[in-house]
Amino acid sequence: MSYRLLYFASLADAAGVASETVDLVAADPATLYAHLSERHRFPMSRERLRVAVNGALVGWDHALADGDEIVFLPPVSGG
Amino acid sequence: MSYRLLYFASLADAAGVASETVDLVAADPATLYAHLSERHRFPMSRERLRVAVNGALVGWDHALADGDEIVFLPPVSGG
Amino acid sequence: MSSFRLASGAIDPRAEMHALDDAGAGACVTFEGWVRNHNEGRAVTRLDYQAYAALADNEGTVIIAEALERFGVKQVHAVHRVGTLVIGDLAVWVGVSAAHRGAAFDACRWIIDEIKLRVPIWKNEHYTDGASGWLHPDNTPVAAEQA
Amino acid sequence: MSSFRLASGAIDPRAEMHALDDAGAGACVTFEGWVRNHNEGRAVTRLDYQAYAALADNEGTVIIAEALERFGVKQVHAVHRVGTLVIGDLAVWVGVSAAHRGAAFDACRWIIDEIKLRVPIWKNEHYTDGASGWLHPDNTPVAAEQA
Repeated sequence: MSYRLLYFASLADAAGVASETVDLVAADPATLYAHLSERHRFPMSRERLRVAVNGALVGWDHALADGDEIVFLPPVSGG
Repeated sequence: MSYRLLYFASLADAAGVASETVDLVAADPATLYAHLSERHRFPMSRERLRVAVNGALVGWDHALADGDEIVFLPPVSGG
Repeated sequence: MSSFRLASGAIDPRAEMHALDDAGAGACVTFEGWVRNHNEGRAVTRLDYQAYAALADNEGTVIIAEALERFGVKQVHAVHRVGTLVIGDLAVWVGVSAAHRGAAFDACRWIIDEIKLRVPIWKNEHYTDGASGWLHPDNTPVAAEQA
Repeated sequence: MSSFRLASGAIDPRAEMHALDDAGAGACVTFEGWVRNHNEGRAVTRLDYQAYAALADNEGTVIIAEALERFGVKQVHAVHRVGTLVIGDLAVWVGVSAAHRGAAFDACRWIIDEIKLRVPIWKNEHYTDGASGWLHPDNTPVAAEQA
């Protein structure tokens, strides 16, 4: 399965890129985050984050499909 | 004693003038208002008004002096 | 530079905003009172605002000073129109700058409430049927209670 | 016309205000978030705002719709900057028009609270000592908790 990842804020700093395409097996965002967090040493545990797939917020057990765009959202600080 | 009166809103409509100078004996604004209310048929009792002398709010028992500028203030409706 | 004033011509909010500049301010809240096309179910065509200018300036200045003290905000500025206004015209403008938004909202709301309560300004509404009348602070007509 | 948008260039409040025009509105409240010269005791030189634009547009639009429904106001409009900002720059603008001022104040405050809570925008502060860092919603640094 191929996923498109967009990174923002501290996760982008940790990954060293703003986006990447990864090929790996992960049924849901929870599993995907576990893989990528180990790879990039993300500074936050999943409990602090929200996750969006294809532009909409979803649960961590959302079923991923090949080609999905996935964003892990750190706590926001706009305004 | 001579007093300068300025009238606003419904009191100006009742008096038919925006200002006038009156010569009469009135120790305080309460007495003065009683006189003028009878003369001009003001649409409000004194309890609904505030009174200012020479640009400052005062009590109804404030001692008036010759030449004072006196304003009876209807309930305001700015904003 | 915090202050209050009456304006006999149109209020320009962008010009008034400069009074709120402060490098330590992170929040700015403004209130604008506009002339509505209706009040108490009657269609309004225009308003006249009359003010007792000397006392209005004094009361307005006291309100500004009290707001600075009470809410710990950076800058406060307010302007109220007098004269004839039509639908959509800006009748009163209040602006507050502060370090944080909570104090800015609280102060701005308090100031417009106090202006409406204390500053000697009177509103005369003119209606589409040709009638007109002075209003009370709650926007009900003065004339009604004489009936 | 009520809406939300991200702006990559300077926000012009007077231009945005036109979205609030409504002949039935008697009150207009605006909030402006300005870049302050300090945060948490450190001197700030500039900010970078990063946004996940697709989701930010969606979330902002939902907030606007919720505000119209919840507060019964006339028009609601909000704009948030992205990119690099310096001290005094306008980071976010929220405007509400309503028949009466109570609803306008309540809606404006609720909207900025919700934007700060929900819209995917992140602030990176740069300090006079050359350091920088991403911030949490309460303006405390993300980096501190890693120490």
